[in-house]
Order: sequence, then C-alpha cells, then structure tokens
Amino acid sequence: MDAVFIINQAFNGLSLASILLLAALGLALSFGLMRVINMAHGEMLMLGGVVAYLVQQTVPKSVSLWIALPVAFIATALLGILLETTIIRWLYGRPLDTLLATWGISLILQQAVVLWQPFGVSFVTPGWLSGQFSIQSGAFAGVTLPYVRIFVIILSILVMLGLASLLRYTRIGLYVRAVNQSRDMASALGVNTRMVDMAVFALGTGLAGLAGAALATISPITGVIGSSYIINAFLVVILGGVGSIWGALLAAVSLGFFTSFFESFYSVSYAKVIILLLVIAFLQWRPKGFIVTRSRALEETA
Amino acid sequence: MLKLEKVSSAYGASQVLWDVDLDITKGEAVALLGRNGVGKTTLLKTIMGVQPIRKGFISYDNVVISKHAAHRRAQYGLAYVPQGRGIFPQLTVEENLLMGLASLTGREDAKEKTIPDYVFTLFPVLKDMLSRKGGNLSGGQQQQLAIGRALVTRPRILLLDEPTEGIQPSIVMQIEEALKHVSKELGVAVLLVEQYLDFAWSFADRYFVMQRGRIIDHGYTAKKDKEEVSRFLSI
Amino acid sequence: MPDKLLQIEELTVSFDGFKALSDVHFSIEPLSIKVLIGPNGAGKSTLCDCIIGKVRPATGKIIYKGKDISRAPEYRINQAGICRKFQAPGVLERLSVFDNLAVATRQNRSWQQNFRLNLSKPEKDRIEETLELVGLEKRRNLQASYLAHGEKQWLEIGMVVSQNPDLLLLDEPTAGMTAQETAKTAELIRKLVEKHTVLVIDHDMTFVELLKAPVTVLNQGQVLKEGSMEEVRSDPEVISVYLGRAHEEPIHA
Amino acid sequence: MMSKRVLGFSLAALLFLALFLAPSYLSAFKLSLLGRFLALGILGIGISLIWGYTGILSLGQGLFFALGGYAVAMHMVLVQVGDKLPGFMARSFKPRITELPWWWQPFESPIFATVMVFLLPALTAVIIATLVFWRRISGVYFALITQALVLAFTTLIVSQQSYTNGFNGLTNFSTLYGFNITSESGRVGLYLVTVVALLLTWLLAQWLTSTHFGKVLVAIRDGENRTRFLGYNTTPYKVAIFTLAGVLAGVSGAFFTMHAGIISPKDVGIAPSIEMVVWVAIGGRESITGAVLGMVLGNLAADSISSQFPESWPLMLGVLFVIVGMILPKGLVGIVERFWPHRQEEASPALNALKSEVSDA
Repeated sequence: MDAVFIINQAFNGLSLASILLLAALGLALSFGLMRVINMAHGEMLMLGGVVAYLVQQTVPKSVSLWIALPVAFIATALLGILLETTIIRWLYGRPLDTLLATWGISLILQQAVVLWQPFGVSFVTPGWLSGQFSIQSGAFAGVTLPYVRIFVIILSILVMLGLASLLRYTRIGLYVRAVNQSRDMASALGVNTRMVDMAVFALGTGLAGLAGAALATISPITGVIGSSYIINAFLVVILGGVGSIWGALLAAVSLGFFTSFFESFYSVSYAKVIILLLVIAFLQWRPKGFIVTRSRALEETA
Repeated sequence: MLKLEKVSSAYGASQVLWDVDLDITKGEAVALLGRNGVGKTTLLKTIMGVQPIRKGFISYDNVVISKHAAHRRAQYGLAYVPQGRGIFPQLTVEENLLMGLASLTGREDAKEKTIPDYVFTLFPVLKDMLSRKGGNLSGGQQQQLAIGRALVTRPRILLLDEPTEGIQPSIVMQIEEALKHVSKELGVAVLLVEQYLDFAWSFADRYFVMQRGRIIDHGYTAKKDKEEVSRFLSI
Repeated sequence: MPDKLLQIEELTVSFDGFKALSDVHFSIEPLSIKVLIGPNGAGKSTLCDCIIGKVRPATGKIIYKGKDISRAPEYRINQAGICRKFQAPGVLERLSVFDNLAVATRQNRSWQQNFRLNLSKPEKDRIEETLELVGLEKRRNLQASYLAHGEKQWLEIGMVVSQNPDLLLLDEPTAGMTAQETAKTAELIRKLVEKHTVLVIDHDMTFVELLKAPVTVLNQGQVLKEGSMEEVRSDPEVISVYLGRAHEEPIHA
Repeated sequence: MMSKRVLGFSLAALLFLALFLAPSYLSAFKLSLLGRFLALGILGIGISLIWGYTGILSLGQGLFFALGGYAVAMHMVLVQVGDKLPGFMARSFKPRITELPWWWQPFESPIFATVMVFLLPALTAVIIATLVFWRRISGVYFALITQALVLAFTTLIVSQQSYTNGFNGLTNFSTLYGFNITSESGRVGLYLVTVVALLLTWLLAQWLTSTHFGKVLVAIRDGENRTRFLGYNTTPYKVAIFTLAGVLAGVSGAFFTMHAGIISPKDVGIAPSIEMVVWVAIGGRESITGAVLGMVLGNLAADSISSQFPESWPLMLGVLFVIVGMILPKGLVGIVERFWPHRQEEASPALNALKSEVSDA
C-alpha cells in the first residue's frame, strides 16, 4: 500500500462522505426537531437532480449549474411544505405510521419519474468542471482528483457551514434551537412552533434537493436513485446521534472513509455488509450515536 | 381584561381543574394561593395555552382565546414565567432574552424590537452574563432571566409560577422589588402563584384560593384577614 | 433480619450539574408506613426513581435487606421485592383488568417458563383476593383503557400489591381522586401495612394525616426534618418551606 | 368476551374449510397463486406477532424469508442437476467455479435443507435481536437497522453471481423428497401442505397469544419500561418473539419458493419487505386472522391489478401506504371492531360509571 493509493482512496472517501453528508443533513434536521422519519427524503434528492436537468434544458449550459442549485433547493423546499401540511403534520407522534406513509410518497414519486423518463436524465457537466487534477511525476505521481468531486466536497463544506451559521446566528435558527429544547416554552414566548416545524421540514427537503443537484454533476439521475442513498443517509443520522449536525458530519466522514477503503480491498457488496456490521457493533458501544443531545428520548414511541 | 369562565382541564383521564372562574382587570396584581398539587400550575398553563382546555372559556379583552395557540396568546400580551423557570439551557442568556422578541410579531404597541433597558436595570446581573449558557446559571439567576425574558415580550399580563421557590434570600428580595416595580410602575397586570403568603399578601390587590382543582375562596387582600387565608395553606 | 428493611446512605443524584438529591440519609423499618413530603422539586420522585433503578445515583448506597441495589437492573430490584406505583397511572391499557393483575402477580418472570395457559392456583387466588381488595371484581374482563381514572389508580395499586412485595412505593396514589376515593385509599394503605412495608409520597396533607405515620420532609434534595406529623407541622423550618422562608410568626392550623 | 372469541374461531374454521376444499373449485393456476399467497400468510402472522402484539416494527422480514427460500431452492436445484454443477455455476467465469462450493454441498440432503429453513432464520434473528435489543435500541431505529440488513443481504446475493445466480435467482427445479411438485397432483399436494402449515401457524399464534408469554408481549407494547418495573427482563421476550417471526418468515419463504418455482432478490428486497408490512397493516396488525386476510387478499388483489395496470400500480400502492399510515392504523379489522356491538356493551358500564363520577364530583 503506497501513499498514492491512500491519497486516492482518502479522496474517494471524502467525496462519498460529502454526498452522504448533503443527503443526511436534511434528515438529521427534521428527525432531530420533529422526530419525523421521512422515507421520501431520497426522492427529494432525486427530484433535485431532475430539477437540475430541467434547468439545464432551459438556460445556457455555462451558467446552468449556478442556477440549478438554488432552483433545486427552492423547488424541493416547496414540495416539502406541501408534504408537511398535507400529510406529515397529521402523523406527529406516530413514527412508525409516518414511516409507512412517507414510504408511500417515495413510491409515488419514484414511479412518476420512472414513467416520465424510464432511463433517467443526465446533467451535462459544464466544461470547467469536467477535467481532473492529476500529478504526473514525483513521489505522488498517479494522484488524480476529478474537479467535479472537488466541487461537491467544497459545496458540502459550504452547505454545512451555511446551515451551522443559519442555526447559530439567525432569528429562525434561534427559534429552531429553542423549540428543540423546550417546545412549550418557545410557544409561550410567541414562537409559532407549527411554522418552525414546517420551515425545518422544508429546509430539510430543500437541502436534499440541493444535494440531488450536486449529485447530478457526477452521476445520471434515475427515478430510483434516491433509494440507493436513503439507507446510508439514515445510517449517518443514527450514527451521528439524533438531531446533531456535527454528529452527522462525523458519521458521514467515518462512513465515507470506511466504505471507500473496504470497497478497495473487498467488493462493493462485502463492504456494505461489513459497514453495517460495524454500525451495529458501534451501537453496542454507543447506542445513541456519536453526539448525544439532551432532548427527549426516542424510546417507547413505537 | 382576562376572564375565565368554568374552565376545566385534564391530563388524560385525570381531571385537574373543575369549573374555575377567575378574572383580572388591567394593571391589577392577583395572587393565586393553595397547597401543592391543587392545580395552580395547571391553571397558569391553561391560561397560557400550553395545556389544552377541556371545557369553559378564557377571554381576553372580550375576545375568546381559549382555542388559540400559545404563541398567539403571547402576541396578545400574555407572558409566562413557569415553575422551574423554563430557561433554554443550551442558549446563552442573551439568546434567551431575544426569544422574548418572538411575541412582538404584529404588535402595534411594540415596534422597537430590542431588549428594553429596564430589564437590565431591574436585574443588573443579566448584563454581566449575556454570553453565558442559560443552563450554567444559578437558580436565582435563572429566575431573574425568566422574568427578564417575560418582560422582553412587553407583557400586559404576567403569569408567574412560584418565582421565589428555592431561591436564596438575597435574590428573593431583588425579585420581589422587581415584581413590585413591574406591577406598580409599569402597570403590568400580574397573576402570581406563591407559597410565601406574606409577600403574596403585601403584593396583591386580590387573591384566589384553590383546593382540589377548584376556587374555594377569593376577595380583596385589604378586606380579608391574612391569618384566615393561611389555614388553607399551612400543612 | 436486619432491623432496617431499606437504608439509604449519602445518596446524591445530579442531572446536568444540578443536584436533585444531595447526601440523603433515609431508612424504613419492616412493616411500617413512612410518608415522604416536600414541595415541588424537592426530590421525592427522584428518590423513588433511585430505589427502583430508574435513575442511577452519582454517589451513595441503597441498602436493601443488607445488599446494595443502587446498580442493579430494574427487573432484579423488582424481583427482590420492591414495587412502585407511579404518579401517572401506569396500567397496561390494552390488557384486561384480570390480565393486568396476572402479569403483575405471576411469580415466574422468565420467558421460557411462561408458555402455559393457566396460572397456578395460589396465583389465581391472589388475583381474586386483589380484585376484591381494590373493588374491581366486576370489571375483571374489561380492557384497562376503559376504566375510570380512579379505578386505574386502584388497579395499579392492586398490581403492585398482588406482587406481594416487601417494600411498596406509592407515588402520589391519590392524585386525581375525589375526597371519598382518597379516604378509601388511606384505609387501604393502613390495611396493607399488616403484611408490607409502605413508603408513600404525597403532598395532600389531609391524606397524609389519615395515614397516621412518621413523616420525612424533603426540601431541595435534602432531608429537612423527620418525625411525627405533629412534630413536623409545628417545626418552624418546615413551616417556612411551605409558607415562605422569612415567616416570623408560626401559624397554627 | 367469550362469544366474540367463539365467533372468531368459527369464522376462521369456515375459512380454512373453504381453503381445504379449494382444489375442487379452483384451476391449477389459481390454486398455485393462492398457495403462494397463503405461504405469505405465514409470514404475516409473524409480523402481527412482533408488530401488532409486541410493538416492534421490522422492515427486514425479507431477509428471513430469503434464507428459508434459498435453503429450499438450493436443495432443489441440486436435485435437478444431479452430479453436474448448476448451470449458472458452470457458466461462471469470475470467479470460475469447477466444483460445488463447500457451503452448497450439504444442501444435497433434503433433511439438511429442511433443517436450514428453520435454523438459518432462527440463528440470524437471535443474533440480530440480541445485539440490538440488549442495548435497548427500539422503535424507528430498529426498523431502519432491519431495513439496512435487507439491503446489505440482497446486495450480497446480487453481487455473488457465480454462487447465487445473482439477480436472476434460483429456478428450474421440481422435485422435493422425491415428489414432483410441478405435476398436477404434486401441485395440489403442495397446496394442501401449505394450508396445513398455515393452519398450524395460526393455531400456534392463537395459543401463544393466550399464554402468559403473550400477555407479557402486549405489556411490552403498552409500556416496555412499565413492564421492566413489574419485574420482567423484556429483552429475552423480544428476542424470542422476533426469532419466532424470523422462523415463520423462513418457512413462508420455503413454501413461496416451491409454489413460485423461483426465488430471487426481487422477492426479498427492501420493497417486498415493506409491502408485506403494509398488507398486514391493512388487514389489521393487532389480529392474527386480520394479518393473514390482509396478506392473502392484498396480494391477490395486487397480483391482478398490477398485471392489468403495470405502470400505475406502484402509484396506487404508494397511495395505499399513505392511506394506511394516515387513517387506518388498525386496518380493516379495526373498522369491523368499531362497529362491533359486543365491545360497546362491554365498555358501557365503565363509561357510565365514569360519567356519573364526573358529575358526582
């Protein structure tokens, strides 16, 4: 095992971690605040990719990515508002029923897109992103870092920082943190907790849409792409600890690195099994994940 | 200004309030007395809207608010200092105070969305601790923070649940002074749940006594012998 | 048999830096009633939580029949003979009244030995006895969720009693009960002490008085005073806790 | 109370009678289809036991279903090819397989395969349940972990093309214990055995839920902590019932495979695993009979609708999920119960008592 191999795998791990993180942040947010398990979160990711594709069909290629990212965010956030008001809101406090209902939503969205585009859609990566950074000579010859992946890593770091500062420095972020600590008291001080729930859910789906648009730059978007990310995203949330975005970061990075290295030694499928066993083993040690927030326990909700 | 008519409330199957009638006029100080577990806290929660009402009506300035969510009642000018103070432990003192501004949405009498200076005049200790986490404050400091935060909402009625319970005497004095100031100088109506009869008596214009979820006596403090009320409270 | 059934030494519990109990000493003699009173947040329920293993103390010992149980799992503490009736009625809503009692009464708690339809004769007798004791004979086949609130409280008392525990913890057994129901409960508890040791937590003084038992006053996580009801209620410190700290002239009820 | 039970039993007896007589009035094709879904009914009973009775939602029953199904299929494939390698192994090139892998070899014995139908799911379930329940991981976490397990397992099967025939699954087999189950009489025989298995499972579940063990399960669902404070170590109870449900899923998978003539990852993956749960929910998770009815009728309906409207079927299924989650938590049995006169009679004395107490006080 040489340094070049390690650097390449570490880079792959980081790239995987960044996508996992983007996919999981929204989940962590809505799960942390509302204890809502949104099984349709993967489809929000998929729709983000579809929106990016649609945007590219209508605007010049060179700027399409810059328009696609915010449009994907807004479109999926609006869809989140719709879902929250029509379905999710009525299921608060019934996590297992929420799980079934949102799975139903995911089926509907998947099939709708499959019917429309059976083979999926592809976002054409802009020219300035399609190359790669590679070292030709010297001790590190053979290190290759594709630009798109660097872009996604940077984007996920920016989103993470953006979300953290939104929660830390804005009024709505303050309300979200307050509701998380004491729903009744926040409400008694004039916070419309219903609106906060809705906003958080919409922010969560919006982030998934953003993640989907980013994903579109590195992979074609099919109707079922969401289902291949959702379970790992959930693992990130479970590993990270309920509702902790820093926990999610830690979990995404460890999951990304482990997966990347296991996949290079074993096959992809063995890696999946090993990772899952590691997650279960980890939960033996820390049943509540990396970072334990002192909010209401999730026990006895079944 | 605030009027309760035949209010009943329950936790699941367990009814805690039975046909409670109560009223507070503008700027008045009212004491709610009674032993532990008779429903005083539940009554405050029901008025604030964090505990659902089962039967009866609550009206405020002749508008029935008993079905309104708590945040709307806060916007009307109800403020609540709960038992156990309800400080957000992970928020800083400043953030806790800023939370009080949430109720000012759509309020015409409070255009200026800042923490009013008199909060720091009444509780100077808060000024020095703005960046400390609420959870790291002592009990007395938390209580001052909770009252200060309620004042940030520019309340017209302040609901206080045992504000001096379990607090060291020196701070109790400050809190009592502050409450008198709020009531007499700022003209805020106060509904005070208090075990400490002497203070409640000297502070309140009127009193209500609860027993087993009902109001069993009420009247003007000036016209009633304190000792007579105390038999409802002593152990 | 040791002269104390339960002995608590130097018990301290902290939550997030806040001390719910600090340095509590407390003990109960076998076949006696003891009442724990104190204002809200005094630590009464936390003390109960520690005894039954729901909360783990930071320091201190809980010695029950000569053994420290402060680290034992919940079900072992229960199997050793300590039962608690919770504040909110904790009946099993979707089982019938009879089955609630059956779950509580069944002596054998291991899963391998419970694939049997029938309870043993003594177990059945015990359930019948309990049904009678709490006055729910006619409700035996009713699903517990349909019981009235007071009935649920009694069912839970029944569930605790039918386990034939050595030590019974009753946490606000009369919450939400009417005056008659409260009196009936007090009578029941006075009957229980013939066979069990009972620790009652309550803050309804009329009820506590009916129990005619020694009282321990907790305040801010510490034992403030122990003694008879008369001693306690004439104690200036206790009065000040209940009526206010700086009360100069004690008030006699 | 008694009369309701008696009525339920007579209803079930009639249903089973109709099932036993089905070979005389159903075509061979319909019979095989019904047999396949009755096999799923066995799994449905397991879901009802863990979810409806104990409150544990598993989205991973497909895993145990697969273990049972593949155990039987491996044996039958070996019977079919005789001394040769199964076709997909012989054709494999990465890795190239020249002799039967060691872990395939014992499956030449029908007894071993039969034992594995029970043992594989049981062992897997015991290990998973012990690890997870011991650390008191429950509710949504448990559901998500079981779902991840199914994903990992199906990925593994698909990727090991040379050993498992990957996505195509195991098929082309007909003989078990010397009987040709694809012949006309073999099909009827298999069908009848399936009905017997379902009946036995149904009886087992009825018995189990009436034992003290069954009461403790309900107690765990109503309040696990409460049950712990009543002196029960709830973990072994949960492990035991989860293991039983796993075994039932394995048996169900074995019968399903025999009826369908194939077992492949698409029968056992995430989507079928969660669909099974929904059919049980529609029937009524809190009732054993409801679970079977939901599973069988739901799948029959799904089969005919999905073949007629293959494209919009997933959409309808999605809507069904939403409806079940939102307004039908107790399923069709719940609707029937709501209009059940007995229950109201039973309830009324206490409700009246409650009312009078409220007005007295």
